[in-house]
Amino acid sequence: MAEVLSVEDLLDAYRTMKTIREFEDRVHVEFAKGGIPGFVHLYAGEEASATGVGLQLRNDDQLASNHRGHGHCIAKGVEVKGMMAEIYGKKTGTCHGKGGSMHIADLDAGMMGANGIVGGGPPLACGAALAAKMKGTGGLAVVFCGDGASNQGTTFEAMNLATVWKLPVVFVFENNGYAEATDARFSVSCKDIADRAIGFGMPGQIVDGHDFFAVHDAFETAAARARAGDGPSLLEHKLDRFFGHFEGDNQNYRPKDEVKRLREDICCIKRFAAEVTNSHGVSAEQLNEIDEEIAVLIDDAVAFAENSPEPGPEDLMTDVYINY
Amino acid sequence: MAEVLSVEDLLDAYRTMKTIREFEDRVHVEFAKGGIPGFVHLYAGEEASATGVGLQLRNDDQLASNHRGHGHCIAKGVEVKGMMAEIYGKKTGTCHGKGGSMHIADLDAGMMGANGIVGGGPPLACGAALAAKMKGTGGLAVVFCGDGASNQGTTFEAMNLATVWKLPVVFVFENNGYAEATDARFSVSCKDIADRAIGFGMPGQIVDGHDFFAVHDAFETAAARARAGDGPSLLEHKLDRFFGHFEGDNQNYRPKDEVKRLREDICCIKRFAAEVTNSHGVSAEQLNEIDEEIAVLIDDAVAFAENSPEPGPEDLMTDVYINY
Amino acid sequence: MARRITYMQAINEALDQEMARDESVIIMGEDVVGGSGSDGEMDAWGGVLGVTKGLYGKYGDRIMDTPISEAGFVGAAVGAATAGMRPVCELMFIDFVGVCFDQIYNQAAKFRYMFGGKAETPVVIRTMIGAGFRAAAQHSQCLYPMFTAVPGLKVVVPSSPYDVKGLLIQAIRDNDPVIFCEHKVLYTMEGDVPEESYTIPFGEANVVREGDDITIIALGRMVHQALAAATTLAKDGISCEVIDPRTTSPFDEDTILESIENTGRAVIVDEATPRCNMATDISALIGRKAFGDLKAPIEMVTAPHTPVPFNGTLEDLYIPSPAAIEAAVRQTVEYA
Amino acid sequence: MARRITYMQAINEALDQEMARDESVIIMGEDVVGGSGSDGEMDAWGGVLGVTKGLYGKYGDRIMDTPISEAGFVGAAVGAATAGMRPVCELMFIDFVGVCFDQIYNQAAKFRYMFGGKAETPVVIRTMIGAGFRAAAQHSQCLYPMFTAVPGLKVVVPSSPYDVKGLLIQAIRDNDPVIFCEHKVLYTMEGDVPEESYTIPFGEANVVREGDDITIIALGRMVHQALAAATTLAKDGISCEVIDPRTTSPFDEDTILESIENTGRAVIVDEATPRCNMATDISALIGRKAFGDLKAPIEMVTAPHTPVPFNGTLEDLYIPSPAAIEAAVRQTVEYA
Ligand SMILES: Cc1ncc(C[n+]2csc(CCOP(=O)(O)OP(=O)(O)O)c2C)c(N)n1
Ligand SMILES: Cc1ncc(C[n+]2csc(CCOP(=O)(O)OP(=O)(O)O)c2C)c(N)n1
Ligand SMILES: [Mg+2]
Ligand SMILES: [Mg+2]
Repeated sequence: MAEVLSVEDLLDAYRTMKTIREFEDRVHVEFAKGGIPGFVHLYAGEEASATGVGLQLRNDDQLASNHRGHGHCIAKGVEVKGMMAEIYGKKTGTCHGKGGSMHIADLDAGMMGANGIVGGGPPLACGAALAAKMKGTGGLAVVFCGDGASNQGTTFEAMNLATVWKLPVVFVFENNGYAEATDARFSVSCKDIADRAIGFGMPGQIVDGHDFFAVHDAFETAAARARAGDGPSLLEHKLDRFFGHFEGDNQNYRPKDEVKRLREDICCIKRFAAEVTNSHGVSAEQLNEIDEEIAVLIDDAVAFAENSPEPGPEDLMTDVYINY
Repeated sequence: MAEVLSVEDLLDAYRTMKTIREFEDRVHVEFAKGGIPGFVHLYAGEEASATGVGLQLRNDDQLASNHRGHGHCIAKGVEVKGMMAEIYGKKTGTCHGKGGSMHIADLDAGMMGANGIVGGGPPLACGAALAAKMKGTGGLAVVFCGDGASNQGTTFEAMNLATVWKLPVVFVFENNGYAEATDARFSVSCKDIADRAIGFGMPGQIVDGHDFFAVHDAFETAAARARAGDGPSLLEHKLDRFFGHFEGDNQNYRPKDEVKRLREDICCIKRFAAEVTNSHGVSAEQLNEIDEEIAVLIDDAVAFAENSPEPGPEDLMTDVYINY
Repeated sequence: MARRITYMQAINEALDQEMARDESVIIMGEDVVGGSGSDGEMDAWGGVLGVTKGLYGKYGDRIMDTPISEAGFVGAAVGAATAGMRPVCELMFIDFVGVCFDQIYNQAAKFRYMFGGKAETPVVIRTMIGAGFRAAAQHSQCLYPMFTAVPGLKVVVPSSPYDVKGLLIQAIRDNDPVIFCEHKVLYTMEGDVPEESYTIPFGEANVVREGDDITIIALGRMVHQALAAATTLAKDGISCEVIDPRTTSPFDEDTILESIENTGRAVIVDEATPRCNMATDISALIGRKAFGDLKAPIEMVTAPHTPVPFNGTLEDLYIPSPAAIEAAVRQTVEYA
Repeated sequence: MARRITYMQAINEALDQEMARDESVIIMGEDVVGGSGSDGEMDAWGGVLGVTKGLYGKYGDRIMDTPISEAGFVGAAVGAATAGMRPVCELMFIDFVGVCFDQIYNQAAKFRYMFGGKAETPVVIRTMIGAGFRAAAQHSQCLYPMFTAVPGLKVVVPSSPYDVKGLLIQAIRDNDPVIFCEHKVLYTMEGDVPEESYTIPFGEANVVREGDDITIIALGRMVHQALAAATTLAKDGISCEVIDPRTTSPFDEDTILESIENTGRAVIVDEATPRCNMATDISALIGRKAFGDLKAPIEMVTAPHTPVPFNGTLEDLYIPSPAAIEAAVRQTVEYA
């Protein structure tokens, strides 16, 4: 049975989802203005997925992410200012400007890293889960993969290994329907990614990824299984991204107005807000207050990033090794 | 419905199975005497698998094999003399002595190669199948993998790709229970490898790999599907190997007497011989005649190999490129 | 008839002309069409930067999107090549080769030798190399030395629109596996390119600029950095010969050795990291075969022994610059 | 107390001592135990050639069999290392790296830099290199140059029982990712090895034999080929200094440059194929930093630019032999 969420939990969840949304919407704007370099993949639209999972993670649980990692980072507790500065490539960034959007990591927060390699994360998550198992901490690891990543050999191998070694790891497939411009209905050879669970001896479940509560409940079960030492699970979150694959994508592979319709009809945050104000004792004012906090937070983060110094020549050759 | 096999077909099948067995038993003996160098993986015990498939292959169908490839080669029509010479490393070998047991190939016979890399074959078979599809020949490709190879990422990727591109390819998993010294019950995370078919949108079937007729029938269906342009299939042949992983393996991971029991109780050739002489109109004399032919064939092959010249210094640097 | 087109357009044209000429040429890769399976436009992308855009309209199913399964589809390209096709397979960024390298160096590259000379594997792997896009550590590498090391592979690193077209057509017609390294920063570079089909043979270096004082050997984008340095140095009366090997395997030793015979000095510019790279490979070659000609140590201007940094200031420092090349040339020329 | 044990036993002892000393050391790989899941003996293999045999009895679940999923378990080793373990992961043959290279060079090697210095990834990848076993093209390669090229990796190529123990203990204690290349032909080599635990620092070359006429630099098994050549040459009054770099990254430049200062001549022996290998890397280094000292071109004795052939006669020709080294030395010494 699902644990009952307190009002505080719900406000936390809202804060996290909204922070992600505002962060991404703002990065979108700043990118267009030319302030942000490189390849940037935005998470807007998928907030319920990272948040429903993240809320249940302990600090020592580990999260392996992918190229679309901002939401996972925020949900795992990485500082927004450092993230924004990293995306701008500044010395004050989470990775001192050396990583950028695709490589934000914060190992102290249990954030093992975004990843520029599709399918890079699943084996790493198995390793983190193995460490938790060996140390007997009751910790777990979770890895977020896209529908595209579900076809990468590393992902399959990791799922097999996780069952063979009975690792406390949860594989979350964020199926947003596309891998770049390719439809998941083309690239994934089975009906649902969840169909693959049986081939790896683990439970698999399809989850409405726009529904925070559905995500929360499914992950609760998977996490309990992991922490109890019963092995891995596969969750398929069906959801949608509100922006292109990366900034600059004209999205011509999507039907016209798909995004507009999604933003209006199935926005996970709108849905969450309606539900918690209707029947969970949360007030609209409470949410408004959070909105205002977040607006300030994001403004501050951008200002911080813009005003931060860049790394300099002295930083080029450091941090390759620990012992030189 | 399974095609009815003629007596001639059955004698062919017997000849192939028995050739493989005698070939392997002899290589085992010659290896122990020190005549054969390198890593040698014998196929004895699994003959019904290669033969039930091979008998239905056209010359232009392609077969991708693995390290345990002798049986696949013979079943695909590769010359036994050249194979033996190759295993001895002689210039008269199928690959002029440059490949050895793990790399026997004969592209003219549609034999794409044994492979020293576990999981090397499945993507290659997809490519051969793609070529057949593009050319519209009605040809197909088949790839043989072990239970161990079923966990390699390349294998999974190939299965997904095969369905996505609707390729005429058949994935045959020869589950002999072990990958080197590791039990398939440990390394394969699902109950049967066939359980993985659903995750790749293709039919999957468990087949008694000791039973030539079962292998034949299952492959008949899969091949028909492939040739009709309906896409790939997965077949799991449950079977056993009679020797160690490679020559020199003391097999201490197997229960004592496992091999002895297998040779006595479930030998696919004994079973086939009994069945065809009982109820398919084949006479014991016919089989005996074949046995005698094969004894000569194998003796000749060994003599040929032993008496053949080695490649010389002039061969070291050739055959790297087509155009230098 | 030559017109000015971009490096990217030249690649597209080479593919187009070869597909028209030879039915066995097929293309596969992630989003090389784009839009497969979706309800929007088909041929939506033509590759992540649009290089193959438009070919789907002409050649339909001969150009194929793939799942994100590089080992699977690169291996399929290799397998199809052994079975009579001439696949041009796109590995989006060379950085991704870590998930599919086996199919390239253990399979494609070795078939011919392992199989006693009987296999032909005419596969081309097109892939993007290089820094300069703020694309960070996993999308900016220059891994061609790793391929150059592999017996059985041919490796091409084209530096101009003209070269990229002629070399790609050659690559497609070549009967051995070819790794074709396109520098992403060059995609928008314009140059004169004949409309008609032509080939540039492998193993023939291009003397991009003639000079007498020193030989600069540079690859890919570095050719342009070297030319910029040469222009500056000319003002100070230092005459640089700039040589672009074009292919690292096969490698044209003669053109370089002849140049060194004349200049007696060399600087090698390689965007790859400094260990076991092309700079060391070529330096060792010259040191061995032109020892008597050398009047100064061979300087190597390369990326540092670090991953590619994201930050722009750092990335610009990471990439061998005209200034760094200039400094190396001056040092070499002044050596006595 | 030193006793004579084999290279293989020395590896086993290093693993044993480090596992006893430090709970966070764990081992994983295909059949490193052997027998998992079966009805026969557990600890049946201890690795394909028996190197880890017996450790399961002592350390139980800290040594783990894996499925044949190198990307999966190498990646898991990397991930476990970032999460506080010190995994020693066995990649059976270095030839197999093509299926898991991404987790090594894009992940393990780059974390520290990409993450701004915050990650530690103390993983060791033990792997077998080298020809001589009639194991053909996909089980005989010397791919250490490929790893040496990667910033963020440390690469070890031990040549003796003494070295392999000290270097492996060092590797396990090192906080960066280490590729540990064991030459399969050396497994049965015996040598004096102290019983107690000791480390050999990375980046310190070993002068295996002192000499004045020429410096031979050789790695792994090639050290012994070089020593054999040196013995023969000594009879003709040619005095060879033989240097074993031990680690290719970090690399001890000083010891080599000092030697060249004295000898003025060098031959480099590398079992890897000739392009972009250690021989070219070291030759380029010497050519640049010791130009003034050099009296002759640096000769490189390497494998040919071919896959490893199966046939024994060919394989023996493939491997750099004492005779080939001797010839190169004579040529270099006679150069005037
Ligand atoms: C190994 C590898 N192949 C290809 C790419 C290029 N690439 C980056 S993201 C992406 C699509 C990923 O799709 P999906 O996993 O569904 O995640 P989404 O972007 O939809 O969140 C591709 C092909 C890559 N980064 N790494
Ligand atoms: C990529 C790779 N990993 C490991 C090996 C070593 N190896 C060779 S055969 C083998 C076991 C294969 O088992 P399976 O696929 O079941 O085939 P079987 O030997 O049982 O026929 C292993 C681990 C290899 N050759 N290639
Ligand atoms: Mg997606
Ligand atoms: Mg098996």
